[in-house]
Amino acid sequence: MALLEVDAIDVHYGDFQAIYGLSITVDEGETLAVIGANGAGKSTLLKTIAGINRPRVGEVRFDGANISGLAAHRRVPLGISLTPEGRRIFPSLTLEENLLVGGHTKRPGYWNLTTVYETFPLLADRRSRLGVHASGGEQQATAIGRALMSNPRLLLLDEVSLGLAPIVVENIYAALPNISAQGTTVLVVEQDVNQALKVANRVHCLLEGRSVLEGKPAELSREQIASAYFGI
Amino acid sequence: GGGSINTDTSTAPTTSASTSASSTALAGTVKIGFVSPQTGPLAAFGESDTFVINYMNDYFAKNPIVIGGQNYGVQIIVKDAESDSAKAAKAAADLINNDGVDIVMAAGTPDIVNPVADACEANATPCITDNAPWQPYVLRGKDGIKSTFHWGYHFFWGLEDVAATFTDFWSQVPNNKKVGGLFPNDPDGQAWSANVPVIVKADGYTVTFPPLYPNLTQDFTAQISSFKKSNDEVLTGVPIPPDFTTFWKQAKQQGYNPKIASVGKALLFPSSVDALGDLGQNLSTEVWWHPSWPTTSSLTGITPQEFCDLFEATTGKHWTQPIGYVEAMFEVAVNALVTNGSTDKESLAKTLSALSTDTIVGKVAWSPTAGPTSPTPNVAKTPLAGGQWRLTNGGAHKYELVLTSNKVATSEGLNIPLGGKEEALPVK
Amino acid sequence: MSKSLAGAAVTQTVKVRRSTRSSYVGVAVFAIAIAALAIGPFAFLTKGNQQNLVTLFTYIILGTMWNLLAGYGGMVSIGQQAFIGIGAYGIVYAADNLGVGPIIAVPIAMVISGAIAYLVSFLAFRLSGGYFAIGTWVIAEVIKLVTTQITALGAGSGISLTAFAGAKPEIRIATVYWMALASVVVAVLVTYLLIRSRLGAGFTALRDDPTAAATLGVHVTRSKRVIWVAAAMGCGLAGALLAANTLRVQPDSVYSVQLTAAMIFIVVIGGIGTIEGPIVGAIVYFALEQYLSDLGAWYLVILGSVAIIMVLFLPQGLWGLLSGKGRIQLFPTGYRLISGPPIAEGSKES
Amino acid sequence: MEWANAIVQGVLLGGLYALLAAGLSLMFGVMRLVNLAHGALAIVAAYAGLVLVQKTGMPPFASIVIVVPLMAILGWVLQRTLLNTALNRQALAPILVTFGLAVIIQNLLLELFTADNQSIDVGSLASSSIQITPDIAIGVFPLITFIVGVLVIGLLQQYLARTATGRAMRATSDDREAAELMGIDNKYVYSLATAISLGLVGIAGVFLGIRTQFNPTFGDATLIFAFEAVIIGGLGSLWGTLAGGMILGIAQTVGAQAFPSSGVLLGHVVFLLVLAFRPTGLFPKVVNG
Amino acid sequence: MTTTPLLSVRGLSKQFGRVITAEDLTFDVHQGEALGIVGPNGAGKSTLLNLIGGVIEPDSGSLMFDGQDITRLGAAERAKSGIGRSFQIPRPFTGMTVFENVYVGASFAGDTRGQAGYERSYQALETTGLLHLAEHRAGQLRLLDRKRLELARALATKPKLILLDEIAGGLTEREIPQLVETIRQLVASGVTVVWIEHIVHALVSAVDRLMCLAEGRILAIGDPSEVMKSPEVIEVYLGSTMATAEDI
Ligand SMILES: Nc1ncnc2c1ncn2[C@@H]1O[C@H](COP(=O)(O)OP(=O)(O)OP(=O)(O)O)[C@@H](O)[C@H]1O
Ligand SMILES: Nc1ncnc2c1ncn2[C@@H]1O[C@H](COP(=O)(O)OP(=O)(O)OP(=O)(O)O)[C@@H](O)[C@H]1O
Ligand SMILES: [Mg+2]
Ligand SMILES: [Mg+2]
Repeated sequence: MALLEVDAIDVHYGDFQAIYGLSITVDEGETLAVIGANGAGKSTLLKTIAGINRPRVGEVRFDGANISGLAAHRRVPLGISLTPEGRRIFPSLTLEENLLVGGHTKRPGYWNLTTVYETFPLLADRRSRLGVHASGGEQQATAIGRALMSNPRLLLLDEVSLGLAPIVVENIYAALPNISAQGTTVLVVEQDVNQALKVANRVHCLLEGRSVLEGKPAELSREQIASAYFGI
Repeated sequence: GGGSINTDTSTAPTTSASTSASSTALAGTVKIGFVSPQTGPLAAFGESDTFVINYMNDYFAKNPIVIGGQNYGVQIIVKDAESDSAKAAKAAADLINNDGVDIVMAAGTPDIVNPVADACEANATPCITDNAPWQPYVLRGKDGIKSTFHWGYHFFWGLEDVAATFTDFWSQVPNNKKVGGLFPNDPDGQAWSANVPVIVKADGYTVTFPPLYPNLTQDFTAQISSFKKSNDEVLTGVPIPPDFTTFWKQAKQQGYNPKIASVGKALLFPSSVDALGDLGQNLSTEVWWHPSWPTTSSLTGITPQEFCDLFEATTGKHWTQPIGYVEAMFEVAVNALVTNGSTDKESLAKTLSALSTDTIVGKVAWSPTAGPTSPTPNVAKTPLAGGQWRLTNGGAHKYELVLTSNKVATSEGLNIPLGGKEEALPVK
Repeated sequence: MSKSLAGAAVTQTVKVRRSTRSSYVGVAVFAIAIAALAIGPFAFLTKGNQQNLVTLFTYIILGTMWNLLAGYGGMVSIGQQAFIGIGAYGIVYAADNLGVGPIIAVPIAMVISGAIAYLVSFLAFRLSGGYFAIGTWVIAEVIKLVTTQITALGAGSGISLTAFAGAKPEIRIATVYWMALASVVVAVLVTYLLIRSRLGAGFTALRDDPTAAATLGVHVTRSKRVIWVAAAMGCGLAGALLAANTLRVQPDSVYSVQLTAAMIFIVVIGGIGTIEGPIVGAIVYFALEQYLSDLGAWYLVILGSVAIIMVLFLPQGLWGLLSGKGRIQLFPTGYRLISGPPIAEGSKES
Repeated sequence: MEWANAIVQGVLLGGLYALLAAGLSLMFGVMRLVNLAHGALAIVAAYAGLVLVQKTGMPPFASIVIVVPLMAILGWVLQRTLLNTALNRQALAPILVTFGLAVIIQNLLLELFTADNQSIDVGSLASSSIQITPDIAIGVFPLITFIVGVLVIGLLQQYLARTATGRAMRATSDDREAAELMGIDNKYVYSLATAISLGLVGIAGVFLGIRTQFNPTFGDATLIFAFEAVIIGGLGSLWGTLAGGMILGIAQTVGAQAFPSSGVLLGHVVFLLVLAFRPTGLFPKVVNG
Repeated sequence: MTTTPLLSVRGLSKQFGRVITAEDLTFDVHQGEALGIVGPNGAGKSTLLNLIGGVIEPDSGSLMFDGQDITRLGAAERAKSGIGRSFQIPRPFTGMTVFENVYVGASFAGDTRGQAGYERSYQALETTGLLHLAEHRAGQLRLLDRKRLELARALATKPKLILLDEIAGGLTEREIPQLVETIRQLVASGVTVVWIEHIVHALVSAVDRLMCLAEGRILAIGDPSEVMKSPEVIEVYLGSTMATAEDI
């Protein structure tokens, strides 16, 4: 059964419509990659699932229940967790406190400080550093760890590899199967199509707020993806 | 524009001056401007003002005044000074130049009185003020140079009277003649500290006072130490009520127990004394006016006792001293207008300079020949007495003001009955 | 992103517009209004009107100065009363103690305000944000307390301005009125020209992000100091007018934090970050005061409520509303890029 | 000995400042909300205590038990109605809104209670003291104030630093939307913080009402000292606030001992000196945004 | 490419509390070259740019730029002497339009005012593909456009040396080559470039030399392909399966 069903949603910023009648389903345990050019509406989609944006039309269902009207903070206890674009680390908290805030809802599960530090040894060394002082990459790693701390059923990752050293990106993507193995469903937005194709079970390509291509990586050709990506 | 104050605290059915019963017979309306601190830290003075203004409005509504053989209504226009001297000056100028008042009045601390008087000088309008000792009124140029007035007429007692009253208190309770002075750095504190110590010296009292502190100081340890060190058995000063409370409680805590404490300003309003709890017992203060004053209003005929009763009945609060003085300003104003026979400002000012009125607070006379000595032109002196706050133990009010000194008033020809003898402060 | 970097490719066709049609209308309207106001005392303004206008002009100056500080300099000060007070004492000192005559005393008062502001800036500029706000308030308290220790200035009692003593009320009031009119014109114009100049762009940059502004060549501290001193001089000017209008200077009054509160109310009501906003705000604030102040405590309750409502529901202020969210600009300060060479294809896509 | 006494009294005064500043420290230091209504709200609490004591005859200290929850509810309501919206607006909005609030409160109090000076009567406790040396006596009431101040600060510090809710408060003040994404209900967290803050104002207000006489406009006088205590201490650090209160208190009393006319002035000067050398306060915990 | 060092960094050190972010850094940047900087997250790359740009002061060491000792100069003076930079986390002036943002750079550090300044700003916007947004409020820009604005502002200052901090992050695979081309043209026009980037294939294709920083120290510096092959660099930075330039 689908864990997440996004059903024909329209999302607006004021007068501007960013998403048009988009539908997406993600099955439990699956890893879905959403790709698309700049401004395609990827982040908007994730924010709508997390509850920061509300669809004007359509529904978002999680585990069968319509959550379209639910406030963002009420979705976290259900198991939805977003690593937002631009990291949004709490600057006046230490990195460890940032992680602890991530565990605010106290959902039980595999992830805790120890397991996060195992996955991101980079953070273990710098746990007492203030968020504001952390380098871009340290912030990114913290943002992912923070999202994991809520032991989500559905993890939404928005361009997590942005600004990370190649070795860290590699580690994160190496950790993804591990995350999935905990039963976590992952929806990843990625600029680096190759990365996305490597980790995803399924790919969705967005173009100007609409879904233009969907399928399993193996079944899609480069040309298909390129044309969907740029709308050529 | 301003408006006359009409609130439901007045005694009779309220009617504004302009719609009074006898308005058909009126030849015109005299406008009196009144600058009053209705809001802000000095609002306690404003409350007395409001009571008296309502009372006068009722009176004038029924009793037009006769100027030059014709009936005139009186309109009182009140402006809020917001307890701020710049606003007070602005209000006075506004009353003169926008509302076209014939006379301006103000009362209640030099902070209000001085700027209003300045504004009237500059805008050529007669100005009657009181409720501030005459020294801060007169000595306010740079370096305490005397100001000269053409339009301003002030009546009140002076610091020499306070000093005489206080020494009269002190002579009634044995002490070592060492006095501690608690003076703030404000117009009152400046004037008191410059005058009182010098005057009481003649009677053998030495006043030591630390340099003037700013109002709303949170801790008085330094002052207390100084008083303790010089073993001042007498305390005097002119702090604002919150500062006196802070000081007095700290003094008790830190073991400073003078035999007698005679303090101005902080003990003026009964509410401030009530708020001291039992610590207010036997604190003494100068008394400007009291129900027992053997006077009547030259305008309405009311006696001090009746006037205080009316205040208590109307407001439900303990009577206060400023109400007599505010009423007296109206007596003076009306007398001046009637004597002058016109509202012409220039001649009105001249009339004031020779005017003598037997008011509810005693004789007010600017003429150098009439009444108690006028220390300087444009200032008339009024009688002063002194009293002590005593717990009533279950009376109508927590404290009662008992008159214990009438020396100054008597010397000025007003015979005020004493209520008792000055007592020492309770030993803790 | 592949357009050539060679400078020669761009020709003189790049056009930037700095004034708008509404601004020409604005200039005309203002010029006429000022001319009319200047002859007012001879024609149609009573003494009372003139005094009221002095108050209004003072409010406009105060609002303009706080807007300069906060709206353009990003410095939220709640201690501007320091400079108002210095200006007020300055005019009394210069006119009465130095005997220079009130009209010369005004610029002297301004210079004193500016000089003290310059010195104070070395301390104040170490602080930022909320610290700066509270720090300026404390500095103002210090200046007040120091003033109350100076006997030549009347210490805690205050002092009266006697330079006008003996002057006929008509003459005095008209003199102060013209002084105020000239002051408000100069204050608004200088502020406008400052904001419109290249420095102005630097100020706005600075307010939004000091670090980024510095890396683009804006001297952060130097620019902030220019604003700070200019605003202090403006406040000193307002203080001098206040003293000339009320004739009595009392420390608790001229150093009252309520004055800064009034400045803030004016800017909030009118709208922050435009030249027009504080003017509109001052007019509204003045009108509220005129018509409601007889209500005593209730007037202040209403004023407080108006401020809250404005902040919460009309953050751009009345001018933001009147100008159609900035479409009408009487005092434009921006740079509108209106034309250039045909846009190359590669650069259009994003 | 006079100097020793000045220091002792300064410490006690510092306790009062710290007590007054505790709620402010929470709102200013944690929520970045410069609450200019703090002083006025303390006076509201003082009047609440006064009315309770006068109307029911309950002992003054017992009135705190009722005043604190009342103030907390008021805080909750204020946050839900005005302050939350203010925090969503431009950076200036909270300063302006709380300033407007202060003006409104003062004048409503004036209408309700008149300008009369009032005080909450604690009888002989107000004047009793403990003699330490012949020259040094510690007032019982100032001592109680001091102890309560230290306790309040200590508990609040522990709460903020150690509990998840405290952490959530700090996170929310950094980035509301991101906190929302962590499952934190920012409205709840802020309302709670304001409620706690006003509850503390409640305690401070009653103590202020006992200590001296107050009237509707009295709050402003102490507001600046409370702010100074918070800032000297450094944002977000409650212990810093306590230290700040002490430094200020001692600066004022010792300053007054040396120059009796300038105690308050010297307190301000010390405040400015601290900031000249430590522009972010002595123990900043929070990034000054 | 000449061999005159435009910028010489000598013994530069910076420590935040116990965190050493620059330790005795010594290297030259030559006139007209493009120097790439890579290194693990938190290695001190952005800090190094901040030190060169004058946003933070070094604990010790010195900086010579264009024959002048700039160690004691503030950020604004350095900008005026010809050092332009972009910030990793964009810092637009949110209250100004995009055009005005750029004009600040042109008129202050670039010292070209009026018409010349407008033209310079126009050109910078065109180069970075922001022209169509010129009249938009900078606060309303999306992340990517904010990054472009960083570059545009820096270009408008007419820099001799431009410091770029991760400007390619978030670009699509198609946009990256365009950016690389822009940088190449920049270098060709005589501007010296120091460029931090984690998208290694983009960086390598544009720079003449590559420096790898780790824990505030220089791990390797030299020919890009040499540096990339260095085992230490692979160990701390690149990892085993380095994603190479593999365009769609
Ligand atoms: N807060 C906002 N207000 C107005 N418009 C917005 C806002 N956020 C995004 N948009 C617009 O919505 C559209 C979709 O944006 P979104 O951020 O979802 O795209 P994206 O696919 O995530 O792009 P990117 O790859 O650049 O992150 C864009 O045109 C963008 O300009
Ligand atoms: N003010 C500061 N106080 C304490 N530590 C700091 C401060 N500024 C930076 N740091 C630390 O210094 C280190 C270097 O930071 P810097 O931003 O230079 O890294 P970077 O190499 O640019 O990393 P990234 O590639 O992730 O952007 C980081 O570990 C960071 O946490
Ligand atoms: Mg996105
Ligand atoms: Mg970096």
